[in-house]
Amino acid sequence: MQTTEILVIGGGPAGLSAALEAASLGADVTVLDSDLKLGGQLIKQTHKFFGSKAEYAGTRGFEIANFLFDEIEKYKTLGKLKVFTNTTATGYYKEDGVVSYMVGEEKYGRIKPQKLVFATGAQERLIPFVNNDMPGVYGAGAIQTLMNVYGIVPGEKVLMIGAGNIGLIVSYQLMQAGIKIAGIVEAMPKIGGYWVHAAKIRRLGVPIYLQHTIKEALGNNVVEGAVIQEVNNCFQPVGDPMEVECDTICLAVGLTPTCELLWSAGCEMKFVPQLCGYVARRDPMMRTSHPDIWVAGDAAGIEEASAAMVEGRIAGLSAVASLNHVSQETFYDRSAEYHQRLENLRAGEVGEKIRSGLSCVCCKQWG
Amino acid sequence: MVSKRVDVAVIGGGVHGCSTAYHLAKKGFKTALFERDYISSGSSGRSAAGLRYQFGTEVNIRLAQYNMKCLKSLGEDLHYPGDLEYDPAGYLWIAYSESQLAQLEKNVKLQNELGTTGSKVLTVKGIQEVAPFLNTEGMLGASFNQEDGHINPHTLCFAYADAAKALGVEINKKITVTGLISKGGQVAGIHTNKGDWEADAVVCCAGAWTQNIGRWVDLDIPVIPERHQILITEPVERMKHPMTLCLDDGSYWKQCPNGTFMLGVGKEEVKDTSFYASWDYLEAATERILPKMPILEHIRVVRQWTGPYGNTPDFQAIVGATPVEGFYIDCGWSGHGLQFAPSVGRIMAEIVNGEKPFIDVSMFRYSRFEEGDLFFEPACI
Amino acid sequence: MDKLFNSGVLTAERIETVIPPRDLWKTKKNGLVIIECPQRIPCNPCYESCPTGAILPFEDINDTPVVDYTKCIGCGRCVAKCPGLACFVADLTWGAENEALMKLPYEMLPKPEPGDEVVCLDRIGSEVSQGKVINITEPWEDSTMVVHVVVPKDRVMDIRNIKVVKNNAR
Amino acid sequence: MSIKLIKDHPILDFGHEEKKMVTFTFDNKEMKGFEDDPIAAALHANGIQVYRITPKTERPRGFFCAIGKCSSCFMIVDGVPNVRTCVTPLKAGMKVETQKGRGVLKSEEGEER
Repeated sequence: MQTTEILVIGGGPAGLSAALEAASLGADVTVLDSDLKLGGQLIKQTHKFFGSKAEYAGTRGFEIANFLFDEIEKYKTLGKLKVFTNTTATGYYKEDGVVSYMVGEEKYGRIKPQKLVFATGAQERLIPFVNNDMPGVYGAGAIQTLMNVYGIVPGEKVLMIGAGNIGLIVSYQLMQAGIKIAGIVEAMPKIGGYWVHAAKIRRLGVPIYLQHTIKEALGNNVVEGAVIQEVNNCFQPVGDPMEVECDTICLAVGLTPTCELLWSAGCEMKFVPQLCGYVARRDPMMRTSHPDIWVAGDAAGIEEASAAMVEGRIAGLSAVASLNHVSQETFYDRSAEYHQRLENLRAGEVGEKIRSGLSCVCCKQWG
Repeated sequence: MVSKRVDVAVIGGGVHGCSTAYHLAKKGFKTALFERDYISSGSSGRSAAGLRYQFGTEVNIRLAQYNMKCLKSLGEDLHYPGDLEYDPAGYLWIAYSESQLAQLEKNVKLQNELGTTGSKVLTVKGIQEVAPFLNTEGMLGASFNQEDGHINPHTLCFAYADAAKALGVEINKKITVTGLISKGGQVAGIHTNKGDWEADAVVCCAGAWTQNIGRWVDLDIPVIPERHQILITEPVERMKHPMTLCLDDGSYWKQCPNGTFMLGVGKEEVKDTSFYASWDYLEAATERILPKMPILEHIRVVRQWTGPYGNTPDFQAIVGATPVEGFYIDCGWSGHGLQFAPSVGRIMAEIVNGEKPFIDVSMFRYSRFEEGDLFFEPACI
Repeated sequence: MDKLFNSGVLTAERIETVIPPRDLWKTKKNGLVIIECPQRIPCNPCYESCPTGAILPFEDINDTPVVDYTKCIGCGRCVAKCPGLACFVADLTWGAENEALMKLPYEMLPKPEPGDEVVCLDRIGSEVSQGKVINITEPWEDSTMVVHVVVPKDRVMDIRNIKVVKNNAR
Repeated sequence: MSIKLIKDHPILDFGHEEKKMVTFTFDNKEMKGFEDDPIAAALHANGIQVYRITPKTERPRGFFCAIGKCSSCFMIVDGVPNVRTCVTPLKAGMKVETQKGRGVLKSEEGEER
């Protein structure tokens, strides 16, 4: 059976950061990623990131991914890091300490790590409306994959559902790809994403329908239009429904952490609405109640990629430290730096939700 | 805290607890049911969900006849709006040795004598007819009954729980029973983490968790938890394939109504109520089943779960009163209990009501272990 | 009004707060920056990109930017760096009495070329006026353009975007 | 049918010219797509949006999550049902079929039972 010192599940911003941190400290690291390409959501982001210099602020997401890939290549060459794409971790067997995985669609394997970092990311939420399963109703991540990774036109005219950061950013990206936006529908009386992202898309002439929701996707086999509806503060319909011309409906109604492996590992889990679903309880070093398992990124609670990268660093650092590969000085220096960065990222009003969510799941240390 | 009062408290929101509560309410008892988690969260919802006539002891066969009759139309009878997914795809017990075949023949003979005419012994050619995808190499024969089958264990529990609720039963979910109230040597209610309930009788339907409850009244109930696991594959179109059980290695597999295959295997397992699955089991089950049904080679396993059996020394249930007055038990079903909910729920209500059970279950008495009067069920894995 | 602001459009009283000091602005060659960043978010590339220290250091990365207009040289480096495309430069000294030069961020296709007549758009994408492109720069060589457009002077607080109309579009 | 690609982009260069174009079939119709792109993406570029028909209610399903999690894009690929086409790379000569219902298991000899 394959073995590794540290197994990182998920090769997105959090997972790659964890792997790089661990490899930089001399650990033998293996990364599994279910996608065909490494980089998770980062490779789909054409906008410049927020945050500070340490989180590559002002740099486009896909370029940040390229920086990480360069470093990954370096450690691969040194023989410290192995990366497997198109490889889905299918289970964690607690009593055997074994992770099973599937390569492609049919080949199975398993690996026995000493320490594990679960950076499994998130998955798209769905909202109920008539015909929400119809082809042409796509998740925002899927649309980004089609147009920004593979350069394929996802549709001619898109109705965006949700004005959080993802809805706003993907609308902007669609326009960059030359695709029309029929409008952005948001049930709340206020956009949920950064105000500046909304301003960018508004000055392109895109309407944002606040306090509106989608009622129905129209069409026979594929989307040929949509019906939207104004709602009041209690989400009750106001006035007549309105038909919108579009051939694609993009759902950007939030994400929820991918946590199946954490459950099967028996990690203590908690439902935290502010973090968008079930998340593992963890100490400040991102260690879960299972002493060999760490969590990082969206799997630990939905947040920006910049925070995910720092969490990955912390998890990687702590996992290697548990193998006694790190001097105390390095550990404390790096740990202090990373925690300061996280604190800065979460300090403002937009970090309030995250802060209150984290206060529900973070413990000072495991007893 | 002011304690509440009911006639009967039922411990356990599995299928036996729900059915017992339903039948008690039908007799007019003010009943409350207590479940630590959600309805069907224990072994019921984790079971292989099999229904069958094919047992090897008289009491089980007689109970099974009643069970099978009830289960066929249970959804309608209980006015349950959901789908119980009752599916008579058949049960095929395979023998790989003369002694196994002899036991199957004996079982079938007894079933036939007691009026279950659908059970029969098959030759290898007969096996190929009812289960064309099997590799019959090494098989000597089998017993088969086309009316045996499958039911959805969750909706089965919900149907009983909803029917009980409609008759006024208090269904308490997410409440943990923490002790039994004893008064003058008899059980007079329960303690829970949400207060006390006084009751004239307590019926324990806690399955593999029964032993802990017995200890509160100094009973050593010989129900030993044992982990069992199940694998589920991706769904594929229905194929002609009955539930198949192999007496040589305890492997069993069937296709559920939604198209998924369910796979399991008899194996030395840990003796506790843990819910964790093991890689060994995945390997053992697939290694043993694939040669017997090669077409499953490329099907993908998508889930694996665990639910404990509550085993007794003779793999037979313990049903009825106990030496502690007011304390009744229905446990120890050793892995085949789900399907007995219709008959045994009714019998528990009859026993609590002081009636003679409609089927004699004295063989299942608690005192048989002390008396050394064990009787083994040959048809179980 | 709040509903408009809540959808990402800067409105009346808030616009007042981002206007550079008028006296200085009127005479400052190359123009001054207007930063429309009313929400506290963890972001500071404008500060990092400023070559003259006109954008003051952030005590907390979530602070909204504060500009020392005496130091601003209207270079447009922040215009191209800001992830929110929230910085704009307006040079009131440029050209004729009724003209001004705006330096606007641009990341769309088609790309304008010097000499192009473009349509100037306001904060909700409505047409305000015609404008003439005189220069396009790419300060960070990262595909974010800064388009220099001549606009009517009295509309500098309305114009925030351009629409490039190519007659020979593919 | 022409393939719907994003030809010009202000930020990204997809390198479509350097990628290898291969031929595959969808329900026996010949189509072209880039090698190693996800099958689902190649189909979408060819204007195909319906990938399977659900078993019970017979509703059309297509692309949805693109990360191999939602089961919306299951198709029959080279005879194997329930293939997650959003994360399965396209190869030359692949036989891609709309999956109607649950898909059928085949024996080693390839015969359907």
